[in-house]
Amino acid sequence: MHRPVRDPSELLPPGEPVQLLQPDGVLREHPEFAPVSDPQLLRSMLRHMVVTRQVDQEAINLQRQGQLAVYASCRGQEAAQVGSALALADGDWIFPSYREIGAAITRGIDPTGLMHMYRGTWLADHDPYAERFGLMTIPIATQVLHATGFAMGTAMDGKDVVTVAYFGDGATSEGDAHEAMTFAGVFNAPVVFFVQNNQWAISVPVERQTAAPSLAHKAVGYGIVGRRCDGNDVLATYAVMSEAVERARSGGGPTLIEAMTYRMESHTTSDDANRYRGEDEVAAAAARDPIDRFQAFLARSGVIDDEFAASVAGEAAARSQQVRDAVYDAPHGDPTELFDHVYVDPNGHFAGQREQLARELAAGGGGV
Amino acid sequence: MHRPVRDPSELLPPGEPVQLLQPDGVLREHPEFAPVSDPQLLRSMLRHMVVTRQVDQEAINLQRQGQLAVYASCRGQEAAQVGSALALADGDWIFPSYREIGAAITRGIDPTGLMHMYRGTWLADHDPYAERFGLMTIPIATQVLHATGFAMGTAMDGKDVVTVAYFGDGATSEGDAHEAMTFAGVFNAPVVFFVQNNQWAISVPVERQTAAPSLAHKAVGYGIVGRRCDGNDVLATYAVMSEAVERARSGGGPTLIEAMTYRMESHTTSDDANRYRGEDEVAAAAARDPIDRFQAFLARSGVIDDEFAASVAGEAAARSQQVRDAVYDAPHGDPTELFDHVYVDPNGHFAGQREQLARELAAGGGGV
Amino acid sequence: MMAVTLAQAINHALVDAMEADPRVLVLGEDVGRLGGVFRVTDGLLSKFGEQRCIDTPLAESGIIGASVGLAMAGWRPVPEIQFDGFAYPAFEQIVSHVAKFANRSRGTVRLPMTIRIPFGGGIGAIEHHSESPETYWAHTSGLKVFVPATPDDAYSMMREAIVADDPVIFLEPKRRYWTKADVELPVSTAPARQALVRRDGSTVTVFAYGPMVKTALDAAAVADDHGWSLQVVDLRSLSPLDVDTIVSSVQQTGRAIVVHEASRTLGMGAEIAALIQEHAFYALEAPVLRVTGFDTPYPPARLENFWLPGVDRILDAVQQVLTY
Amino acid sequence: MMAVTLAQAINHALVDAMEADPRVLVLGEDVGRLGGVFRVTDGLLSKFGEQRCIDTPLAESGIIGASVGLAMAGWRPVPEIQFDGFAYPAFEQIVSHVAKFANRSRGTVRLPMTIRIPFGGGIGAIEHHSESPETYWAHTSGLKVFVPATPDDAYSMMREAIVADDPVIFLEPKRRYWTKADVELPVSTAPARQALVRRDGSTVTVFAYGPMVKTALDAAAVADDHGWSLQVVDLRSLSPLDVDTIVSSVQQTGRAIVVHEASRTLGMGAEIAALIQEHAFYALEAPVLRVTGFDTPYPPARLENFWLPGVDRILDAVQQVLTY
Ligand SMILES: Cc1ncc(C[n+]2csc(CCOP(=O)(O)OP(=O)(O)O)c2C)c(N)n1
Ligand SMILES: Cc1ncc(C[n+]2csc(CCOP(=O)(O)OP(=O)(O)O)c2C)c(N)n1
Ligand SMILES: [Mg+2]
Ligand SMILES: [Mg+2]
Repeated sequence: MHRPVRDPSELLPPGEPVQLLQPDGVLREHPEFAPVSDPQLLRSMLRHMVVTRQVDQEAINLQRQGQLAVYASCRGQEAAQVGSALALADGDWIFPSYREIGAAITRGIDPTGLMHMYRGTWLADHDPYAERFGLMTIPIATQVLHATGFAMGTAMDGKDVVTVAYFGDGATSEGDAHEAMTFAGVFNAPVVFFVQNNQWAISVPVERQTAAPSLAHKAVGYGIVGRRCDGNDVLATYAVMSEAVERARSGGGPTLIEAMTYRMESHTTSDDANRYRGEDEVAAAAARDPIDRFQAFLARSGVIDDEFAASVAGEAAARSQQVRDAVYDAPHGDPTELFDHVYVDPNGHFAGQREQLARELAAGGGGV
Repeated sequence: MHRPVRDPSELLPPGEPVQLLQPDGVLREHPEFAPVSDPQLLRSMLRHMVVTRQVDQEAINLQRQGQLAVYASCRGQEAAQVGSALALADGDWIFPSYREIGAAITRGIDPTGLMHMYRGTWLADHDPYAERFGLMTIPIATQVLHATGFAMGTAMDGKDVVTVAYFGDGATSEGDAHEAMTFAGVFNAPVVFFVQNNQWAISVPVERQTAAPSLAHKAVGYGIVGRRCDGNDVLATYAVMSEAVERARSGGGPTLIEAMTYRMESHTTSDDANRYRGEDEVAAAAARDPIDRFQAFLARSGVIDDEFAASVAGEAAARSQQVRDAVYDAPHGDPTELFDHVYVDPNGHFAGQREQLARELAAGGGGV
Repeated sequence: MMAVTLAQAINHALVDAMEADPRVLVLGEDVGRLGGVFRVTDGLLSKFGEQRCIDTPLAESGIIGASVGLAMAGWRPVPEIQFDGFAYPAFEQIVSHVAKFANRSRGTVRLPMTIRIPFGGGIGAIEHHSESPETYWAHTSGLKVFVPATPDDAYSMMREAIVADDPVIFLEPKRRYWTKADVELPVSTAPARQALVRRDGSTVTVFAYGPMVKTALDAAAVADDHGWSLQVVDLRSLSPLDVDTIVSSVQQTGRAIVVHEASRTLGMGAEIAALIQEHAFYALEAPVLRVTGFDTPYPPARLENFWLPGVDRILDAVQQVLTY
Repeated sequence: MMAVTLAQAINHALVDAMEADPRVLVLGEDVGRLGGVFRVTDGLLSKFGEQRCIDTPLAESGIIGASVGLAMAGWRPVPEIQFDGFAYPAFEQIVSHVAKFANRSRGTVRLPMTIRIPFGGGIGAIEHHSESPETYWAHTSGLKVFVPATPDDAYSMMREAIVADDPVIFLEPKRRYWTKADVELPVSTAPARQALVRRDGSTVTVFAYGPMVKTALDAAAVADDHGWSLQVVDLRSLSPLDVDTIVSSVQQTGRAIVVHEASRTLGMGAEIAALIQEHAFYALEAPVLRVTGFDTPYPPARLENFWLPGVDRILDAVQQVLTY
């Protein structure tokens, strides 16, 4: 379960985040990492990114129309989420925060279930075991420990499973992130800590989260490998994540990856980012858009043509429409379900409380 | 309040812990640090270490005789505690764990008050403001945050105060230690994180706390400076601590110091270390005893003579006797004091509960 | 006189407290540049600067633990926890230190902290944003727990909490943040330790606090139509509780119900029922009934109104205590 | 039959549970090489190896959070928190996740965890080692809270907790760890949800649990001399509570007191008093009185016996309910 202490130079992130594709859509040489070249994979990267962006936009629209309680957009983070999730094998697990719609879509998960969480139909609505995708987690950084424990568990079973915890730059300040990386290092768990550094935790910029040279530098304090990548570069993200996943899978232990990206929207639909950040900054980030650059690259290199672009656009529209249809005015379930799942073997007084609710419902009470 | 991001090479601890005095009592050259030479200071180092050891032994005895509920010995850690505490100015503050009897003695604090905590006369028994020494803290790592907040507070007041948090190797795993160093880095607080790595957290060896190359390597993840010293070498500890205190004092921000030492006794008097560690290990540590080596050095260099040794022995005996006299069969106070301090403006029903206790006392009830 | 919302009243209280005492500071996640997710700390950063309005890293134990240190250094911190469900990472600092320091140190170290926590449901939020954790705090000796229900009380009780040398958990009824009232600020209402009769009545006493005071008053209005005269008592402070007012109200009415959003088991209703039967045993004509959230986790947004106590559930309980 | 202590009974239960189900594992601080500070996990490391008896880093949120992940991976974790006062760093993981996962996931993700916590005072310990935090857990929907008082129950209830698919907070009455009884192991006592009458009596019912059951029985023995016949009910499970047994006992005796170490305000006594007056209003001849620790932080060791409820405080309450 343990491993020898490593040389710090192995653990520290090299100076610059790995970038393989420049913002202008031109490839860039890297001494260590090469971009994938399989056209199938390249196309699927683009497809997931485009679908994500449109479903994400649809969710924002739905929220504006009062259909969702709130929504946390991943606009601008599509490369980080799609690139990282594509580097996983089918049996690998993801433990997300609340912003991982892109990772979910990449894994083939119907986003409707996740939208029901944002609608408030139920608190969560997909089967983590079927999807190998944990429940979206709101208390910051808590899921990082679940991922670590899960990875410890699969490793003890000798299963070929790599587990990934997704979390934000702000989340790295919480004690739970620290304890998770501490445990993972000590037990050499097959887990990847994938931090999307989108520069903001609501209104707090990452400089206010830590004075560290980078978030990836935290790795050395846990005896795990730290890496950085341009999180708006799907090729770099895929390459760095693939290396980390391979390390975990082969018993080499955890990796902390910091993917440099940007949160294009407000924190959630309840937030107004204009209160705390300037338009310049947002415009600069827009110029580094993950989809534009990748699309330009693929078009120029002939991997995609207009037909493909049209088919992707069609799929994105269809998926968004599905989400809209499934969520719009979706009824809530029977409120007495609130008593159904809390315990396998419910507390005695549940019966009385459930009856009370049933009586109130019969009398036409309550409800949004 | 903020400072620019630093180059990681400035923050990482150099390869080997700083050692200025070898276990055989011979000085050793160091490229960066020099031993103090002021004979007055050297003698006072020895005096505090010897007094500490004897008071510590007396406390163990008192516990064996049922006079203390429990006691956590600092035997073997005298150089770390005395060397670090002596590097502080009078107005500087210490936030201790429960094992800092040596640091307390060095600061001129009457150990009796601290012993009353271990006796259970009261929960704490000294005035932190008078002594600039926080209350001994039992919940692991929680005091590290208090130290950070305190340092933020004194800095805002422009006060010339450096604050030191003492904690153990095990404590570095707790979320609170992480959050404290995170805050300290971000707010550039004048605080020193002084970790006594005594190799054990009760029965858990430090290798089980982290896979990091060293505890000091954690510093880079907070953008603060990490340093290591031989914590059984009072000269090295003093030198490294002095540098850190000076850094904090001059606005250079926090330092994390890992002092390599060894817990010679069981974790506390309730523990039996034979259950989990071998005699060899303890014997090897004994050969690195902090007092022996320093005494040998001072004697050889003529800083102390037999007369001084005798006077120190006399002082140690006297201080121990004082502790014994003050603690032995010390009566507890009036139990109704339990209602006196909880609130400035006590809750209404306190009156009734206090009366109930008074009635019970009048009837001769309760008491150990 | 001007119409102020409950949120604005707290904002004014913070401004006035910070002007009155240069040692008062606020800290927390997003309290500075953003002015808080509910805008309760709006304007403090520009008015008082970075040192007295501190955007902290995202770490609640850090916020409270650092506040302990700041208090020891002579500051008077008003930390904010962004939502009820996010106080839990700071539970150890609150319960083992904030609550216990004064006693531990024989009164030498007092921690004059006011921990602000927006709490409760009814705003259609996602999970962890609608918790009613008051039992955790009110059961913990060494803390005071204040819960205003109206803008004037929100102002006055906040001022009182900040000048108090005892640590106060200040629970802000977030679904009433936008409740307006005409108030002349500064205003000084009754001390927090005093429960207030918000509506006189003779048939049944309804005890409530925070968000449920309005619901209780709404129920009382409807009850009138049934010929039931409800006395509504606003508890205001959950620790200490104003046992005298509680008991004397029941001595008048002989019947009582307690309303809160928190789950029933070991909610404030348990304590109040226990106190009433202890101190007004012979006055009671019926058991004290509890009108509360159910003993399940807080529900999803679309179901919250089925879960939360409302006028109907209160009137149902009134009918039950009347038919005893 | 052999004399086993309560601590040994739990140790046996762990061994037997781990033998019966290869998915059961224990983890925590010092549970392995040391066998736990109370030796409750003694021998597990050598018997079951490093993977099923895991010495963890010193981080309670880590222990519970990792246990959530282990449970999701199909293990059945039995994490230990070394002392009552050190569960607080894990409060968020317990309250926001362990308690809520099953409901959140519509029953898809069950967390069959048994969180062991030695609790309560009376052993002359230093601060934070004598807390009675049961209110925090019993108020939290989604948790079960078991508290054995005797070695046979300690064994049987631990086995029950471990096989249960609901998360259980298992509070071990540390001052009774060394209490011996002749028990044939394995033993299966009544299900935990059932309160048990430990001593029959007709004058007053005394409700107790964990460490206070013995104290209540001691009081009952002394009460005999006064001609008072006390019925002692051991609650065993604090969540769920066995309301039927509680109510039917009071229907027999007409008088009740509740004993616990935890502070009075919002202690279990509040809930039980509230339930009794609700369900047995007309049977009550006197208020339900609470015999508890005071509403102050737990005292220093030398004063704890003045603070803790003892035989005298119980008899005083008996006298009070009898003179009503
Ligand atoms: C424990 C906890 N504290 C506070 C919050 C409120 N909150 C929700 S998201 C957020 C910021 C998170 O920032 P980051 O980790 O960078 O993730 P991002 O939202 O940028 O993806 C905060 C403070 C929370 N959900 N949980
Ligand atoms: C939050 C918390 N968890 C557990 C404990 C129990 N405990 C007391 S000391 C200790 C080990 C501490 O080890 P370390 O930090 O290395 O300090 P040392 O005792 O070696 O000085 C533990 C686990 C505690 N006091 N507080
Ligand atoms: Mg972010
Ligand atoms: Mg140690």
